Amino acid sequence: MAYLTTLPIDAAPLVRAVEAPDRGGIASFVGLVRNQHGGRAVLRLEYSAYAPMAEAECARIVAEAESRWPVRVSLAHRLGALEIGDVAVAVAAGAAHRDAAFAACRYVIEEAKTRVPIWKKEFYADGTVSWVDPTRAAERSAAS
Amino acid sequence: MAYLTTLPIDAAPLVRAVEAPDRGGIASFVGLVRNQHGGRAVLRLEYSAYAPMAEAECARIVAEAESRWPVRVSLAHRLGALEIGDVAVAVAAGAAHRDAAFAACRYVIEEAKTRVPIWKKEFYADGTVSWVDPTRAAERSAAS
Amino acid sequence: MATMTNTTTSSISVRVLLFASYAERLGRDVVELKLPPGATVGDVVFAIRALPGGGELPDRPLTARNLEHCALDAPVVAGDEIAILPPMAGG
Amino acid sequence: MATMTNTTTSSISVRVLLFASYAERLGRDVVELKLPPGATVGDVVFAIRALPGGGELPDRPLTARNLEHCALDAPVVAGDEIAILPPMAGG
Repeated sequence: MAYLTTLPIDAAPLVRAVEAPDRGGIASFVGLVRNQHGGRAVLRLEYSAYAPMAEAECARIVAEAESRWPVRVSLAHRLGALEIGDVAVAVAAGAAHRDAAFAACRYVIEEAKTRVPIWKKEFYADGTVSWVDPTRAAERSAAS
Repeated sequence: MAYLTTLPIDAAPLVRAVEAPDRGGIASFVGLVRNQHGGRAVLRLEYSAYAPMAEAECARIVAEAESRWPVRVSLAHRLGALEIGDVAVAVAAGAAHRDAAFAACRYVIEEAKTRVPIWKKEFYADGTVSWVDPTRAAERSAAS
Repeated sequence: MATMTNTTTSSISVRVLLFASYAERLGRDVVELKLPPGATVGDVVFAIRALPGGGELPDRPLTARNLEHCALDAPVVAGDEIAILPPMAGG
Repeated sequence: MATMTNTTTSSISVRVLLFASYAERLGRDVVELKLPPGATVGDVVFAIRALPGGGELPDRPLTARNLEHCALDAPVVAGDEIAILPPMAGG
């Protein structure tokens, strides 16, 4: 299961979606909007997307994880205007064994960050605004 | 934060406990009661503990993780009678960056499983009962 | 090499989408292009970079064809939706 | 070597806790022992294994002293709470 939403993300239903009586471990990750980035105070941000491709790419990443490990995975990403502390992304991976759950969860968040066409505009306390570019070295070290 | 409880565990407050405006990533793990173990159908189980030591050991593991990585960690373990699908253990680790969150979450669940004096009695569909011993090779491969 | 003035009957029409900082630089988020048969996604990028503001885009940006990531040597056929993608920043 | 019959005035009293399968094998979950000064946790284990049912315990089980894991050569002092721990199975 993978989806984009402009509504607040609640991780609980994502976790429930990957539960089953034969799955003993669920690893999950929640990415939240931080109040700073690269040393600059962030007030809020906006995510925009190439929505149909982002949906397709999220679904492909989930399918890849489910074929590489014996897991079920759910993935959701928020779009639109977000405040500090809002959930930007959530991943849950359920498996019989925790090794697979952790590996799949990590895979999905790493792939989502580099492959899903979503862009982040940050609004700083000093009144400036910028598009985040994680490929710049200074921003790689600042990423959550 | 670490605690034992005989009441159902809800992971959501554990996650909220490690949130903060400067933490961008929360990795969590939930261990659930599975319907089988080592090929045998499990109906239910009972966790018992050396409670004061288990509380102390959980707190030590959390403190170790918080000193090794820049994270805040919460850990809860259920005791008493559990049904299939019940949450047995939950861990959440919140950090500025996801590497630390994942590493700390994994550390805490691994340490909890090997160091916290909690014992599991499984009740099987064939009417037999046994204490689980994860140090036996056959049970290592069956563990979640 | 594709150009925007190619209008032979066999030319192919593609829709090019721009996003985020790239859309801001060109002041638009959709461009309709006509390209000669055999054109590649790299030719699309070349044509877009020739537009006003397009020179600020990298010469080898990330690209997608019909909702999938693609290389710059991917062929373009009539009706394709080509996207030029700024560095992604989800999560 | 400690024995349960050591009752010199300088002997030390310790409380020994048994759990799960070990408590079932001995039919009890608490044993009060008196040990000579200088006794170790290993001596506690030796004494417990000498009790009815105790021979089913491993000769080098996991142990704890005053709520912390400890080695078998850890010293025991009066008032200690010593626990003999079956293989742990939390999570």
